[in-house]
Amino acid sequence: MSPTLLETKRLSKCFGVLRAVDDVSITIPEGARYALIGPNGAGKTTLVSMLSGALSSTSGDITFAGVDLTSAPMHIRVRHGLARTYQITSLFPRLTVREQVALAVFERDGMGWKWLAPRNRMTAQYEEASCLLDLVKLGADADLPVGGLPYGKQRLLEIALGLAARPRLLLLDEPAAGIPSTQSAELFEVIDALPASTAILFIEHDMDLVFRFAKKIIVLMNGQVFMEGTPSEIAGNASVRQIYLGEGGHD
Amino acid sequence: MQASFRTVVCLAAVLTAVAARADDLKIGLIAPFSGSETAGLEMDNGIKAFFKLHGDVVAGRKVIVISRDAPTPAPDVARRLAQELVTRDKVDVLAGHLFTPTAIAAGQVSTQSKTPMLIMNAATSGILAKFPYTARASFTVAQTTAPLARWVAKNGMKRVFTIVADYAPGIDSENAFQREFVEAGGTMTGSIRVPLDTIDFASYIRRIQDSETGGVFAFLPAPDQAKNFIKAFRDAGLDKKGVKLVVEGGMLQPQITATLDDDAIGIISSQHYSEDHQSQENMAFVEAYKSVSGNRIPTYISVGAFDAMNMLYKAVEAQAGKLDPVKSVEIWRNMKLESPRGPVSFDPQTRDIVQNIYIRRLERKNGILTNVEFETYDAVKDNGKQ
Amino acid sequence: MTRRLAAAACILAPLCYAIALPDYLVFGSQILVMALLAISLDLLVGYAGIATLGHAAFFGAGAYVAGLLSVHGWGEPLTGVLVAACAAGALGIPIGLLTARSGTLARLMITLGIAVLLYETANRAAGITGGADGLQGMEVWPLLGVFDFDLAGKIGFAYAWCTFVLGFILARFVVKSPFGLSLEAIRDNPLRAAGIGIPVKGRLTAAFVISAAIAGAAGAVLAQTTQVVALNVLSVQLSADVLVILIFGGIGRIYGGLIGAALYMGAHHWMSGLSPVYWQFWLGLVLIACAFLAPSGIMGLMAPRAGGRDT
Amino acid sequence: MQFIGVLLDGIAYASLLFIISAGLSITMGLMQFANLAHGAFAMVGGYACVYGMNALGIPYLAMLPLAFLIAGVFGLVLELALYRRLYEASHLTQVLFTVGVLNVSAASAVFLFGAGSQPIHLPPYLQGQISFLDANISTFRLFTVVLVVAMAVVLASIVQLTRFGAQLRCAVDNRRAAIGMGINVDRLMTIAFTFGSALAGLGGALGVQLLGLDPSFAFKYLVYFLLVVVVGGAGSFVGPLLAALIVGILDTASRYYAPETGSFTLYLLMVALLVMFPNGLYGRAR
Repeated sequence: MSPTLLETKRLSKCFGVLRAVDDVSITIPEGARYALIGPNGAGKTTLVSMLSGALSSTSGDITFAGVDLTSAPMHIRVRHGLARTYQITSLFPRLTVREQVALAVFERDGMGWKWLAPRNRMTAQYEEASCLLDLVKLGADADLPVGGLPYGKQRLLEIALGLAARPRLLLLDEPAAGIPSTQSAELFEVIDALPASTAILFIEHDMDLVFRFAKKIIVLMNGQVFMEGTPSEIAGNASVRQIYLGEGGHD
Repeated sequence: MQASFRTVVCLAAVLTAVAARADDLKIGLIAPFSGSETAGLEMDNGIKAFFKLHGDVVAGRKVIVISRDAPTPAPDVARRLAQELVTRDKVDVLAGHLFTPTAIAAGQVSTQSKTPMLIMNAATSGILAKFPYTARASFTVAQTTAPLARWVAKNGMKRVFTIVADYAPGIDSENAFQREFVEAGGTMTGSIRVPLDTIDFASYIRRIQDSETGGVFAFLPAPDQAKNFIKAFRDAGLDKKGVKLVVEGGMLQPQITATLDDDAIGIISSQHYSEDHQSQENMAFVEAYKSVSGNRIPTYISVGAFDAMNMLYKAVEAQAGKLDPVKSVEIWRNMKLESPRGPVSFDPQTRDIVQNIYIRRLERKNGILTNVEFETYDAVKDNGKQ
Repeated sequence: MTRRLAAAACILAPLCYAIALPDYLVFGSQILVMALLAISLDLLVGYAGIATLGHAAFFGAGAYVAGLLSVHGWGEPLTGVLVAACAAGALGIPIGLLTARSGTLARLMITLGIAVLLYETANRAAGITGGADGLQGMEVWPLLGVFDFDLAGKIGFAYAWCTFVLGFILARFVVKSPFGLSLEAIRDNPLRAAGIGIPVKGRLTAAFVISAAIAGAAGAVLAQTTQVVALNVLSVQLSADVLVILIFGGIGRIYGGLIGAALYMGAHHWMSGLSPVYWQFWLGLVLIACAFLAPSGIMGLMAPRAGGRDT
Repeated sequence: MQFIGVLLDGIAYASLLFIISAGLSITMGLMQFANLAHGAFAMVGGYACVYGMNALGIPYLAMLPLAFLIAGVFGLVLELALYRRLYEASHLTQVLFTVGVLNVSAASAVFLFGAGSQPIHLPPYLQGQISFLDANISTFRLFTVVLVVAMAVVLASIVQLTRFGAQLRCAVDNRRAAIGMGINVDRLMTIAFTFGSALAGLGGALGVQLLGLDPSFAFKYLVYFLLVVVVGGAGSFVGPLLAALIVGILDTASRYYAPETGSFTLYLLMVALLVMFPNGLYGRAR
């Protein structure tokens, strides 16, 4: 077993009386390939948002690589190596593809405060951005503004942006949402090929993809961890099949 | 783009240059002409009235007025306009100025370029000291306020509340009134400085009611403020309870009195000019003014312009067509004029104007609300900055 | 390459102006001051996506600081500009922090409110600022100890031009830095910007500080060349004017500030010379026409920008 | 017993602010259109009222509905001719356009009616004071409050009870969904704009007495109108009403109880409220 990277203790989020995330305690080891599944409204995106810092937690703790990040703002978590992508594509429409990946690289390298140094001389960062774009097969589109990019490519760019932070844990919120299933397999190939130094926790509805790419699966129900186990354990569990898979969770 | 801009500016230059010839006597008039301010037009009409009475040629030189719009108290705009008038339009004299900051900015240009300057309004005490080629044909707020305080004390009001606009002239008048009034044995029952954006005076009126004062002195020269305050004062029935309202005359300019009703009759004010002033000079002036302005009533600002023109003509005549800055100021500081406002002279030390201040009562005369003079304080000096 | 040419043109165009219109140097230096103010505003509006109606607060703070320094015995202009820029920049910190999380409308009104409060403070503190009568008695020493500010405004123009060039180059460096890129990212999508590790609040506050410092320097130059400071440097009118100038010229392009200031002020000067009473009418028509014919400003006509509509 | 009087004065002031700003709230909420020239429609109403009374001798009470109509027609014409073409433009382009309209309206007012402040002579029955719950309040203020309350009731009924109101609320909430449901949002906007301008015109006519009227009116009060809408929350009537009441009463009270604070109270309050409620008291996050 690899050492623990992320650990949550009794994490909860309440919206009024609704407990969207209820007492969730999970651990994710380094290099993990975890999937987070559950029916609509189970609290998957809420949990990811809490881990990334987009939402504050009502109670509980988040420890990442030995550091308490429970109340750290988003950009501090990114700096510690905890990055995410979004279910609904969320990019910078007026920047070019390369610029926004380079931007994330600048931030990771702590160069974002350099306000008098011309960035076009920072070739190392731009080269790294190009490499990342090659990795997600966007090398040819590097100089286009993002606003005009087809949707599938924007999903890939989301991942490149997440990777640019060189995260130790990358949270992928439905990375394949909104693209045809043939392409989503390709997308997951790209994800699967990412270096082992990056742990991954992804939300996904397509069970074929989940079972193909996840080493371990966490099932969330009504905001609580219903079960956690390897794909075969999950597939073999009768109650998961009944409650979740039986409902035909594809949407 | 730059090129087309240049053509535009050059065109403007050509257009203004065509009008003037080399031996003309050019006046650069800086005043607010746009927006809600009427001072520029009042000055312009005052000058036109002077032309009508005395012609637009002096000592053989035709007099040309070049107007420039300085709508707000912005010194940078005034300095730029003054500089361009002096170096480009080659004006012989600078004039105008409703606001003190614009007068100061142009005063610096006057000093640097040795161009004489005649202030037609800008009423802050002591601004002439730094500008050796400048004279003022208007008044200072302290000068018009102080006699009113003495009159109030003399006429049985022992307790007075002051309400002024919260800006430099307002504070000048508050200080002048309180100093004179307390010196004459009066008691202040309170004072309020009203923000310039105030439009609703109800709260202030209630405060005045609470103070159980015998009288109120007000200086709120912005037309909306003047009108709203007077209306609120009357609406609250303060006058019926015996509270007397006295104001600095700027609050009862013709454009403001035109918006008042009969219940404003009886308000006492003090100033150096009323359109109703009984003299030959004034009757001629009023008639000329009405004929050039589409039957408008002259104001203290138009009288300032009229007298400034008079001072200019006298100086040019005395120098046989020339306008030397040192000599002109020498002439002005020793000058005595019979103005539409009454006799005017100048303090040889400070160059500031010395004039009669009149106590007036608002009455309906020939169907128009008019400030009727009934008492005169002779030859009042400015004692604002002592 | 073309960008460098454009930048060089921007820097040199004022010199052509000075040669072509030697009688209008004071006007020219005021155009340069407004251009610099508009460029500083462009950093906020065009790059960081912060609309503000209170930019005069920084300009006025700079003007009053420079003015007060010279009234109280330190008339050296260059250090005056530096101190003024620092003071205005410091003012940028609280304003930046207060508005970092607000939406557009709230931001407009908060900045406007703060500017009005500052205006009222300057009006009330008449003992220090001269109030509505203006700050009098400025003694500005010769530039570099040698060049006295002359009537025709030659030295003033050269001075304003140097400040403008420095400010312009500084702003250009800022937008071409990683920092500038992060501002554009925040403008496009603040939430996502935080998601890739950008400290949004800190960056926006820093943008305020830089922009405020440049605006303060512009105010100081105006104060020193005019040698009187009055409340108009803090007015809502000025805040609105500079925003209009910037939109007129074109936002998010740095050059827009200069083009906008030159054309807008040129048009204003020309129209108010021809018709001192009704120039507002014609200027208003120009603005309306610009909104329909050149919605991205004059610069937008000359060099359409990649990436779709401005927000 | 000055307290009640101060309160009533504040409510009267608030009524005027509300009636003028209500239309602005709708255009800003429905189309996210920043109409800085909204005050120009109040000006149209004000000048119509003054001109009608002084030059044509029409009585004040008849002029109020006429001012409402005339400003509404102005709004309708400008909306159809100009405004609607810019709904899709950026906010900054809208600012440029509306500032242009402000300039043109100010210069036109000077041209048509002269530069100075306009006189108005109210009929005698609206002058003077009446006693109300031991407090003195001017008759005109009471008249204003009553009229605006009546208008507010009419407004609320329209918004809550009519089909038009339902469509309007739906479109403010979610314009795309409204379009999807087949609501003609453009037509809705024309009607709302016209009605908002008309209300402003009525407010302008009422305001000649308390706010005054001169060519710079639209610019002078722009900050107040924006303040009411932004603090209240664009898109609703309740928000601006609440904001107008807060502004009106607090401003009036601070001038009575602490006149030395001047206009600091108002602007400090505005900044504080907006820092606490960035979307306005009744606004929603956008």
